[in-house]
Amino acid sequence: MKVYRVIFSIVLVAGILLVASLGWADSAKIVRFTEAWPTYIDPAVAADFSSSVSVSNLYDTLVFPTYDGEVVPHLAESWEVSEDGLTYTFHLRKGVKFHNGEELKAEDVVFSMERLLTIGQGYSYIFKPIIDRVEAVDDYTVRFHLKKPFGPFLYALVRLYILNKDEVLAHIEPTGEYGEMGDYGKKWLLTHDAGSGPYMVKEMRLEEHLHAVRFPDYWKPFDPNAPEEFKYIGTTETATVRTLLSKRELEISDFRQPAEFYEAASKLEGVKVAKLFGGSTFFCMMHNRKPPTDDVHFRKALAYAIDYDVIANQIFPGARQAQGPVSFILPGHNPEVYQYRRDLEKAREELAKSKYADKLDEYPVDLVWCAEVPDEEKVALLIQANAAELGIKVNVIKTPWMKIIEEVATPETTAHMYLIFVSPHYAEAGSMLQSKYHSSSCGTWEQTEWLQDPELDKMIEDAIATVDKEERFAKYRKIQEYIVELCPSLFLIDQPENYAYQDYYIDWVAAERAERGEKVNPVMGYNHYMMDIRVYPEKREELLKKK
Amino acid sequence: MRRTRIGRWWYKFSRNPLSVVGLIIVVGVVFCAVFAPWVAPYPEHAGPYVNYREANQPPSLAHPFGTDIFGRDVLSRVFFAFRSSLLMGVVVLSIVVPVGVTLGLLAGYFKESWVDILIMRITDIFLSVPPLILALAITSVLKPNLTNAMIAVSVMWWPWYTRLVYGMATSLRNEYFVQSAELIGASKFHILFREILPNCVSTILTKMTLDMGWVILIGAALSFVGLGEQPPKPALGTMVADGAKYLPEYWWISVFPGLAIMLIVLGFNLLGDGIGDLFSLEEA
Amino acid sequence: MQDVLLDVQNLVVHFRVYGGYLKVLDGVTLQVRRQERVGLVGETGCGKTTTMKTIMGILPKPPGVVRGGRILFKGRDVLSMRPQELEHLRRSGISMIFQDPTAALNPVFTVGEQLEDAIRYALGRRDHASVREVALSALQSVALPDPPRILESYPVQLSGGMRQRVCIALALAYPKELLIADEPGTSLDVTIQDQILRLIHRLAEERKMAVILISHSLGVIREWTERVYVMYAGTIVEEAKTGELFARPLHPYTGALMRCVPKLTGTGIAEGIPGRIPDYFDPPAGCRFHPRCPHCMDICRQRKPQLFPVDENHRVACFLFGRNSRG
Amino acid sequence: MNFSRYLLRRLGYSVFVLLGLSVVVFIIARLVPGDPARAALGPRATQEAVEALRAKLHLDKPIYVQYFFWLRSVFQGDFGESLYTRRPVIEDIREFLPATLELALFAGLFMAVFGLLLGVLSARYANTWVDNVIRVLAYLGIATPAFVVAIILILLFGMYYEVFPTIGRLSPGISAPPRLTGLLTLDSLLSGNWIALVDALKHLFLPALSLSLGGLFQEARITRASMLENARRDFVAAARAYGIPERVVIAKYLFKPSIIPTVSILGLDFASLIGNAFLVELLFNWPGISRYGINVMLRKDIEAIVAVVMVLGVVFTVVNILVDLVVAYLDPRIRLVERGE
Repeated sequence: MKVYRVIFSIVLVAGILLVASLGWADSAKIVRFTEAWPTYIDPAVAADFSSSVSVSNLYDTLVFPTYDGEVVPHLAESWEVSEDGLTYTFHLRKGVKFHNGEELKAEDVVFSMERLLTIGQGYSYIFKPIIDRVEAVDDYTVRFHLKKPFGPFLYALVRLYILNKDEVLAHIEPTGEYGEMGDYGKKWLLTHDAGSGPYMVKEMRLEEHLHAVRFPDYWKPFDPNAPEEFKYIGTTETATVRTLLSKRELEISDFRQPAEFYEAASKLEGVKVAKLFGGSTFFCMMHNRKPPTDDVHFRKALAYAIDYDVIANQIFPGARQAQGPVSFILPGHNPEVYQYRRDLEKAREELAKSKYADKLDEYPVDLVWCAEVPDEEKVALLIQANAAELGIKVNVIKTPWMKIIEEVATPETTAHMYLIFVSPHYAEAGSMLQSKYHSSSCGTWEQTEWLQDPELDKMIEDAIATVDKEERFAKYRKIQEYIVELCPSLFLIDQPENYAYQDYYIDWVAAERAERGEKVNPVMGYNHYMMDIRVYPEKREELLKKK
Repeated sequence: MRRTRIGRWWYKFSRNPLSVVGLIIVVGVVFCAVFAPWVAPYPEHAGPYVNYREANQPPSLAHPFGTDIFGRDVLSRVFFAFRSSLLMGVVVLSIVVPVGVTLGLLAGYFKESWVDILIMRITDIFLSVPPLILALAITSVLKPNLTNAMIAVSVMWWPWYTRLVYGMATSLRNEYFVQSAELIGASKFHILFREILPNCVSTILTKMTLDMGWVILIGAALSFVGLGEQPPKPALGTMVADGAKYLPEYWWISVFPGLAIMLIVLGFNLLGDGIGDLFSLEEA
Repeated sequence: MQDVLLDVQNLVVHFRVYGGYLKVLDGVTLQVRRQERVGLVGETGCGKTTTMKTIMGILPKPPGVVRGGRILFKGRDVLSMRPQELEHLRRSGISMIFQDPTAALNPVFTVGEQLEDAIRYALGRRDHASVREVALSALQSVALPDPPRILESYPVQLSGGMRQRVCIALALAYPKELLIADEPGTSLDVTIQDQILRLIHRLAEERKMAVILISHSLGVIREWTERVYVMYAGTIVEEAKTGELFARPLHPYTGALMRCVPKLTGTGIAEGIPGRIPDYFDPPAGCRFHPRCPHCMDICRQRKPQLFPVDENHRVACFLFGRNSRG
Repeated sequence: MNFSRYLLRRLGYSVFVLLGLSVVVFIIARLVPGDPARAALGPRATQEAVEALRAKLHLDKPIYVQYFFWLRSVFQGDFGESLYTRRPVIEDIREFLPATLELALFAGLFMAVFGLLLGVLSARYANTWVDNVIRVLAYLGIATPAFVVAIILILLFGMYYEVFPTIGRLSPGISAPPRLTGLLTLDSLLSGNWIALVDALKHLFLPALSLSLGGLFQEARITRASMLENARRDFVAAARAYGIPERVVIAKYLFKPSIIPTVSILGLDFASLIGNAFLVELLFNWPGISRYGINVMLRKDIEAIVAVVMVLGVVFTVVNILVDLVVAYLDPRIRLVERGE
């Protein structure tokens, strides 16, 4: 009799649940997108994709990146550059309000830069080597003094987000490690914003979501169909994202899904898959100091053996085979640079010239792929199969990202080959060349080649210091030819970021441009600039009723 | 009809037809594992083979279990995967059960003594460390391969048997037959292994057969951190885990290896129950 | 026949085993009159407990199978009773004291819970007070010290003797007509066993109950029963008034059994009976005792002897006697 | 019944266990691959920032020195800061632990109720089609990992029959109850917010079910085995012989002794639920401590790893003691004999 009483209560509870299961349709204009967690919305800490998306919508910058890679006035209406390229003076727009109503002034810009440099995280590495000091000439004029000329400085300023000095100082934790600045407001800024951007934080729940709403008196007018609010949901689990998409509770998916996900998503009514080339390239980095990949002929043999078409068309449908180390979308890309093709005769010719030609079985090659990105396994196994055709034995090793970062710190522990996606820090070829092949990035996951080529270092530093754009781009093109000839890594594909989005009821500028073959915004995060998106709730209702 | 000892056992065993089914399944699985290269339609698919044009084919005559995202035949890989899964299950259990059971008996019999306190507290420590953290630590110390995965699972698993047997040993300790064995001066070994253990065998067996399934599945969780069978060698747990992402479109990539695991678990459990019947007290 | 309480007629019970059946009971016939104290004696494994369990309807089936015979209790056949009738029979008709007191008491319930449950369903009285009262008096009747404490305690806390008394209390907590006592007190030392038997006798007499006392000890049978059945390998071989049986044991097995009892007087150790209980799987044809019977004749190997009345209250199933021999 | 002495002794042991655990996990946290400072600040952070963090975390000192620093700070109630969420670990635990506890409680409820129910049914109708159906279902349940069950349930209830929500702990439109215990169901019950209660229950259903399935069937198997074993015992036949109706004999006299092994296994299963619920939490986007635990582990967030494992260790110990108390209550043989009566 005890058991029956228990069963009865269970049935009763289930009954209530089923009765009260009316759906909760919110009809507000909202854009929801999924992305990997964690997300740090503190401008001095943000550095990865999801953080950059959030910060670009919550804060303003002096200049704003356009879709074709240029920068246009934003908070700074106009600016002058000194002859020697060491001094930049910006004239600020008047009447720009922070979210707490105070007006944005030059002292806020100075405070923001000093805070970024002192904390030393986020995008500070771009400015640290070049900024000497910043001063507020008057309330609406700010001047930057550089240590040495830095060609792409204007493009880099896109990563300087302006905070409200008074608001930050009001929320400082005294026990921080920054002297009288305490913790520089780091704790508070994790879940709040002190910005002037088009959207402001409504609720930031760690490990769950960031919910932001329109800033009513933003200095730029809103389009009536621009989103009232946006919500960034912290998950990239395939099954979860699929369900949200089909229940129309998700407008834009993340780009980290496997190819099969996009195939299935495109079959959903009113859903399309956008291919945005964000300027990141997929490399197979080869260790230039460890036999057998220290021999250029061995590396070139592999370069000719890889079946690039399979990678570009079947593993990552819609991708393009990479042409040299810089993505075709980045300003400064060399369109004429040599592109390796699969050619087994050439591969065997090169291998014959290699000093390891007859001792191949003594030199197996370890190829490491990142456990967190399942599609890399497909490429690893393809390379293993292609190398086997030349008699080269490749061991495929699955390794968590944390372990990779640790392994590449010293030449001895770095494996022969790594499959890694690398994206530029700012929208110019120089960024990729510097972070990939300059000796300063040896020991980081961005360069496991251990190139350490003094001549190449000089060429890169000289190009970056050139202020004149045409001259700088010409030097970039020469460096790309030099690298392709050296063949330190296999240039696999320019990797498109695939997004499944609700084409039926939202207009997403970046997706439409990509569809028309035009370039999308090369600066990471700015394709998710909420003001550029249009939402039509009534169309969403139509879809929901139809099912 | 001479009622031979084997005949009597077979009768007790086959009284429930399901036990015979279990035996057939287990023998079948072992056969497929051992003769995989001849039984599997595409033996080379278990090695470094990739053919993306053939990827994600639904089940067809050419590929009864369809093909996976690399274009490899799922059926052949399941046959080869039986090897590592059975190996994992058998080796882990053959380490874990004797160790765990012995410690459980000792701790249970010498209740309230320092032996009990020491063993049971160490067991508690091991049980309270989340398995994946233990596995990740082991991946960093040892090279990631099947043997080290077995070590990792064994380190995680033995405490469960200690707790199980401890529970039974503490209550059996007060039974008359144990006290009478003590009275006639039986050795501790005799009491533990000839008096108490036989009374726990059927429960231990039930857990062992259930664990066959758990251990294979733990392999899947370990592969999440890169431990265990390294690709391209197939492992059932990993195939289920990796394939689960492609449900429901490419359901076969995950479902068939899942069914294979279920078959193994079903076979071992039915067999286990049958063997359990052998130890049952009923007259036969 | 009119005051016969229990009439077991030709009961045949087999157990399903590997390759066939254990033919344990091979036609057991016995009667018990009201308030009569009947004994059932036989070696261990001769089917005594199986008979009693079949009578109470608690024989586990499978593997047990009733192949034939009837068990009439006050005229109604127990074997064909519906579950409700069986429950009623057990509440008011027959009750049983189990052989091993330790195993017969549920370890996880207090004596009180088990006792009160038995009473509540038997008497149908719901109110707690009276049920508890009956329970306390039941414990007092079996001479247990401090009944309230016993009610609250668990079986594991009681000694063997006390547990046996609790079993008796459970069986006799409410008026019944027949009590089956399966070797009461055998697992205890002799002095306590004697107290237990004396207790059962007194309670049965007070409550005008018939008793079937099962034992393998002739001494117990002699002292505590009026009439006795001797059982061997699943059949009744001899039945007589207790005094008559001990004076003139007719059946060879009964005689041999008597000679097994060591005499206080006399010399040497009593001789045992050669051979062992037969293998029930394929029991000897004809009289099941014939392989061990010194007077074995051809007919003993061919036909089964029937219980034949030697005189007014003494019957024996052996071809040495009576009409059988001529048939 | 002096449980207090028994309890004191167990608490004494658990302190020893937790100390042992802290040493073990401290070493493990250091074995996990990667350099915590670099992992926290990101690959492009400047070297000085990384060095400063290493010093702050005493990473440059030998391991036993680090252990004492940690032990001292723990006694001051400071579990250190999580490099992953950039706030004191205590706050993370306060926010994420209740979510996992609530999930585990409901999964435990499923396991207890349905496990026992199926176990009793398959014992009652042993070797009939009922028993065999439950037995095959059991193997299906045990062979399917929790996260595959989760995926199937998400797809089934998310895409086709939208009865149960498949993400998060509360629907966006619902106002959360004031935080008293952190358990949404309890908080909404106490504050009388019925809508939130129903919504929270609906969100709990699928994750709790997928988490409990494996354990549930194991419970059923063990209950069946012990019911059949006890059915042959004399005290069951005796109960029938005293005229107690069959229904009561099974539901009371056979049931109570048979659930003792089940309860002890249920206790262990419940404790292990919390430890490996992380895949289910990932799939249902459930902000639990298990998911947080794996994230910090993969990011080698030392302070957080140690804190999470210690918290899970405490929960595990508490559950252990509770289970032993319940078992002792159920089985007088253990309780009384232990006291030497």
